[in-house]
Amino acid sequence: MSEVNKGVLVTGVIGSDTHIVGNRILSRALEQEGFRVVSLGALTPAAEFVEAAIETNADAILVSSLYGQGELDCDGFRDLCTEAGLSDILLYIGGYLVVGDQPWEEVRIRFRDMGFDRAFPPGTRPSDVTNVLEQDIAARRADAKQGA
Amino acid sequence: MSEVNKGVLVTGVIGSDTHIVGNRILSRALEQEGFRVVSLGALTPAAEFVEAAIETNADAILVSSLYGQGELDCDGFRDLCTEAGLSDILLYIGGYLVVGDQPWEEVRIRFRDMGFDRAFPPGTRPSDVTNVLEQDIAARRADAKQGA
Amino acid sequence: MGNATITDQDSQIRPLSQDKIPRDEFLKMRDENLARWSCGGDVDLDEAAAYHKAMVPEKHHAHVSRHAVATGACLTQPRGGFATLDMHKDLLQKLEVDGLADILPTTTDSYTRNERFGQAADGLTASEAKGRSLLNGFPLVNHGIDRIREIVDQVNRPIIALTGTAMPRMTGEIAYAGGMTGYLGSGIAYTTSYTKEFSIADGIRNYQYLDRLAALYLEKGVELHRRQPSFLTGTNVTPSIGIMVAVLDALLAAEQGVKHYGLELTQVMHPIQDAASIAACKDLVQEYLHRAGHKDVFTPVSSLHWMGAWPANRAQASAMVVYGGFIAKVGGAHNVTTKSTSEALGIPTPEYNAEGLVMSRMGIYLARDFTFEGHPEYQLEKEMIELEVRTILDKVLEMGNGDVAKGATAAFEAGVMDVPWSPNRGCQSLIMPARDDKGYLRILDPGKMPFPKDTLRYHRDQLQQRADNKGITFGPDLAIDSVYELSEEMAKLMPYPLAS
Amino acid sequence: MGNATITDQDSQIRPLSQDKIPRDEFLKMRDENLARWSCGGDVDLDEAAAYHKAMVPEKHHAHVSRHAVATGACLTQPRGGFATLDMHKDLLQKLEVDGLADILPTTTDSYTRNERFGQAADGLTASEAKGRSLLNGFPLVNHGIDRIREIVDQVNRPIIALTGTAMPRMTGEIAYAGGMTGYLGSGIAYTTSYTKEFSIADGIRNYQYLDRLAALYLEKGVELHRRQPSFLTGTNVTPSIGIMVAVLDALLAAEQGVKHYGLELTQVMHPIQDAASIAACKDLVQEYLHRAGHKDVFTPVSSLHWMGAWPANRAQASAMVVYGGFIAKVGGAHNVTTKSTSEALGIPTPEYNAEGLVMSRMGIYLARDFTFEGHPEYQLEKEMIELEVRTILDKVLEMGNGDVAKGATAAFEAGVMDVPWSPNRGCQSLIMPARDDKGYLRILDPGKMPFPKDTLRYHRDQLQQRADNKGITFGPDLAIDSVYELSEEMAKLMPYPLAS
Ligand code: B12
Ligand code: B12
Repeated sequence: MSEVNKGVLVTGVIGSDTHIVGNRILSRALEQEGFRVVSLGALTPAAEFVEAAIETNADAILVSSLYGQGELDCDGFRDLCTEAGLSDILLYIGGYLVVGDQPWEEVRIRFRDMGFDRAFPPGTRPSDVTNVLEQDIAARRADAKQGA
Repeated sequence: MSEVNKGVLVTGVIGSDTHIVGNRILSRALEQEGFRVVSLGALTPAAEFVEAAIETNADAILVSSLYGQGELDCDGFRDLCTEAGLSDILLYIGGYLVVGDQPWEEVRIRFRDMGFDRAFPPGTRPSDVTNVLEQDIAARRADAKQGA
Repeated sequence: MGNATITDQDSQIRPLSQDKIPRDEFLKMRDENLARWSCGGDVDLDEAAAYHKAMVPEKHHAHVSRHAVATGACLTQPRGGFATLDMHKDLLQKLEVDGLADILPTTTDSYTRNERFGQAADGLTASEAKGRSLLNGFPLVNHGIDRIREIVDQVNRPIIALTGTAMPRMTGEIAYAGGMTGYLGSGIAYTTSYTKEFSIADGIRNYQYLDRLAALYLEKGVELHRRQPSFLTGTNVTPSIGIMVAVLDALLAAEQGVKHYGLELTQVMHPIQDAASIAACKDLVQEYLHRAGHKDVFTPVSSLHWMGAWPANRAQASAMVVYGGFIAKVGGAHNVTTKSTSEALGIPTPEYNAEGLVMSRMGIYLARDFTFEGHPEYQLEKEMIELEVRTILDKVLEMGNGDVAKGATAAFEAGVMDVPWSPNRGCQSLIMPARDDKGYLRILDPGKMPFPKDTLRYHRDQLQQRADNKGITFGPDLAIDSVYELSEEMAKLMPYPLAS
Repeated sequence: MGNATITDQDSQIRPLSQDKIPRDEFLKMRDENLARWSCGGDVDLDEAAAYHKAMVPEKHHAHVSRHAVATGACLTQPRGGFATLDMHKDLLQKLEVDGLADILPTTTDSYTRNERFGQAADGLTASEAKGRSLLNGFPLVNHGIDRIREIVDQVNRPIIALTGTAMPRMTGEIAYAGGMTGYLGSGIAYTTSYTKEFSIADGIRNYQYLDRLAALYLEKGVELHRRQPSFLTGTNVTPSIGIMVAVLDALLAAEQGVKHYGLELTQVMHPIQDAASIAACKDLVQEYLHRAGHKDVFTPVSSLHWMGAWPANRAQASAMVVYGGFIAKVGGAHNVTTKSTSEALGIPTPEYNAEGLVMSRMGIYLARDFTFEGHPEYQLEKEMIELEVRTILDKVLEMGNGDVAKGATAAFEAGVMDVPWSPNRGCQSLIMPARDDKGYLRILDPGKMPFPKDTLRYHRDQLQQRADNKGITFGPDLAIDSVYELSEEMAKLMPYPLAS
């Protein structure tokens, strides 16, 4: 993994969720933007995200959850990362995170409290993500350097 | 005018209102039910209702107003009747009595306060009217006899 | 202030005919007309023409219509108007921004329509006092030219005046001078659907005035959109009747020098019949205009959302709104006049009105680019419509010895032309339409209209089937049942199949 | 508890083939299956058959479907399921009473679909604790037979289990024993759209079990509704691909003895293409069943509301809902699976779900009785679909040497059969559809599917036009643009014409 890329990302759809289309389009777009994307596809258990992140020394994990059960699937996700030594990895999540049309602000806070750095509502387009992701990764790398 | 009929009714659409269809169907149905109906048609000034009621010694005036300006057109209608000596004539009104979709109960009360004995909401069918009209006329005639 | 005065004077000066009003005579008529109400004096035609010319083309109805025809687009246009300036401004704002209306409306109130400007003034005052509209539209004459221009300047779309009336002389002058670029109305259509005692001849005269006015603007380089409303009484008006009236009114307008004349047809709520009627209307209007020597009149066709009784349930109504956009596009209309899910509940709020526009627009989108061209049932229906229109119109024109105005009035008097459910005493209203078992609007009773025998037999056979299947006596009850049909509750309209 | 165990065992006993599972062997398989989860033991087939027989015919999906076909009706059926018994009961109540659903749904949650009954139990507990559904459906195995019957007894309509899964053995047993009379799912369709690692062969085996179960009920005098879901990934699945899978799954079911097998096709949102695909599906399924000697399989067709991405704006979405009912009826579908204006917002509330039903139902009503039969563009489209389906299916059957199961698995391996946007690793998913300039779904890249040269050229020519007109490079971007298309905001989808 060279440093020339804008960052290494692990993407996938968590749990028993088969909605792959948006995740695939997002992964393709991020790759075209210069990120290195490790794409785990649909129906991916939480643990697999973490393993892939360790293996690839990823900057961020981008979790998709569309089918409504993300709230159950993501319970403890940050802890899994921390236990695996990925305490400072960036965690993004996007999609239809809960069952039904719940006020987005509440949902966002619920997922922030679960340890996700950012949550993205339905309707998000790749172009809504790239800039902020680049900045977050840069900031994270700067922090890491300072820490070192 | 013989007493064999169930009552003499004056019908029409008040003001500058051209919505004749419902009024015509209603008039026809009431006639078939055994009322004598004097039908003034669309675009009928308030004063014409009163004149026709006097001429035909009507039991009731059935005003239609569909176009939303009924509130303006019917202002003072009861007074007109009273001034013409028809103080105890039954006054019904039906249709879309105000502009927009206002809570029916408020509208009903507004028209009751304007002197209408009954007001009927949009969607009223002739069959919703006949019975209550027959009873009201019977009651009115009974009152008149007692009064006499 | 009564309009009757004006037409009475006219009839003394000018016997009814289709002929173009001579310029000088017309200028005199204008003076008399404008003197009737205070703000009439504010109209200065040259100044108004200059104002129009200074407007961006996107605000010219005529320009936008021509563009729609050129690109095959179907424009959306709602109806709507409130009493006060602020309410009306707010309405148009929402229709433009949230509803994406291509054309903005200004519906006038019913007092204005009947030239009862005094009553309209009272209604306006009461509305301002109560903070809600007591008028069912915008009293444009009372507001006057400057306030109309305030609105015109605020929006980015053309505005059409929707002022259902047989008396358009004052509203027409003020609307056009105010910068509205479209005006809906015509002599035969509106007189038969909006008046009781008014004669069709006087209605024609009044619209000859308006059409002549539009021609005068054109002479000054301003193309205005004039439009004819063949929805008539909106109540089960069959395509052929709508089109006959459309053609007659179009011929009358063309004689006055109008070169841009839209036609409106109400939807009957049968997909094939609706599409066929739009196509037939396009062809027939041009056919008769050409026959009369008018080869350069531009006649875009508007399809109108169902004009009869609507269901109170919003989900049901939304299907009718969507259908309305969809079928307008399929049929090849260049404009659709939209309603909302509030139709059976009362004049819609700006929000519901805008929602109806978006529903319609998405309906248009979903129609993609297909047409019914070549579909056998569609071809049959279109041919029947054309046969009926030609049969009766030729008779009407014959009755006028080549003069459309005379032919039309004579035909109405004789019942050769007729309009169902008309409140007008000059219209026999013997014709009775009803819906057949497949959902087509058919003619139950032609009254005295000389329909071709074959199509009439077809209509009645189809209706007999419905009578049999529905257990309704063949006769007026069938027509009344059809008035209510689409307003019925879903559960009655289409019961769970096992229950039926 | 993993389902893999079960299919692994099967493969040792039974090499993959289309052959009917012998009765004895099947009974053994059932025992093994039912032993996997506590409530499996509650299934008593004879008792269940007796329960079904005691139900009024109106609650039998098979009966209602046959009635719809006989009367030409188009039934409405929503999707929907909530975690707890009370929430789910309330939902079905509203769908029946307010929505007038002809068929009631029970969507299972995604843990149940993947036979993670333990996780489903946790989700159910959490939902009960929080008072809101944390599961995206009704965990029917955890609730068990008695509670399902409590629901069945409460409603007056048939219930279909909608349990998108490649592992239907347990849910199928419990749903049918609980008195549900329909079950949606099939081996090829659901394995390619709902799983990642699961093999198509195992998916086929699992549905052979379910189909064999339905046949067993039939032997006991109970006709159940089995249904195949050719919406696949719901994402721009072209008609021909959907129909190919429908035919293959239908043949597999028929071999197991199923006599009542519905087919589902997702709408592509082009009126002509949608109608053509429904008609083609009806014909082709019967054609191939007949060829295989199955002359008595009843195959009603369901049309599904758009399965791809929806717009977030409710007014826009309502147009798609209405269109969905309308076109299902026009195309001659006997059922429409409805969505709501909440589609792009999240699982709908019971109220919005019911509203979607009424919108659809009114859409059906407004389609009246017309069809596209005889319409040139429609006939062309239908012929193209038929040619494509026959060309590829014949190849698939050839690959299996007359065995559908073998042919299908071999074809997927070789890419001769393919599904766009599939998450399944056993499916190459090279095929790329996109929308052309007239709104038809076309094939941009056939992957390895042997489409007829002529139709393929046609597809690509049409797409090239779109690429040119829209300024998008001919390639994947065109496909991605088509994924988003219908979810775009109105203002982007159809801008004010002058702006474009
Ligand atoms: C297509 C579809 C399907 C297909 C999926 C095919 C496939 N293999 O991908 C099929 C038909 C198989 C399907 C099945 C189901 N579906 Co579905 N499906 C949809 C639908 C219609 C479109 C999804 C889509 O592809 N959108 C297009 C893509 C491009 O957008 P996207 O997925 O939203 O992704 C974008 C963004 O969200 C964002 N994004 C996504 N992930 C991430 C991650 C990060 C980190 C970031 C920054 C951004 C981001 O970027 C993406 C690209 O722009 C939606 C409703 C809708 N949106 O209209 C329902 C929907 C997602 N499905 C839903 C459900 C419930 C189901 C089912 C349970 C069946 C059902 N409806 O009852 C099953 C579940 C199957 C399973 N086990 O997972 C629900 C979820 C409800 C909720 N959360 O409240 C929805 C919302 C429909 C609804 N209103 O009920 N579905
Ligand atoms: C058809 C129609 C027209 C036709 C009328 C043709 C004609 N000559 O009759 C045309 C197209 C000409 C027309 C014009 C206008 N209309 Co209009 N029209 C309708 C429509 C679509 C149906 C009316 C109808 O015929 N219903 C069928 C009959 C059988 O029902 P009905 O009229 O309601 O009558 C029944 C009951 O109300 C009751 N009833 C009626 N009167 C009485 C009286 C008594 C005493 C009793 C007991 C019962 C009773 O019994 C009748 C029989 O069942 C309604 C909306 C709707 N309902 O869907 C709008 C509607 C009535 N119109 C309306 C308006 C505003 C107008 C216009 C101003 C134009 C506009 N929309 O901007 C003009 C006004 C013209 C004028 N000067 O009057 C509004 C009124 C709004 C409000 N009050 O808030 C409505 C509600 C539409 C809307 N939502 O905006 N209209």
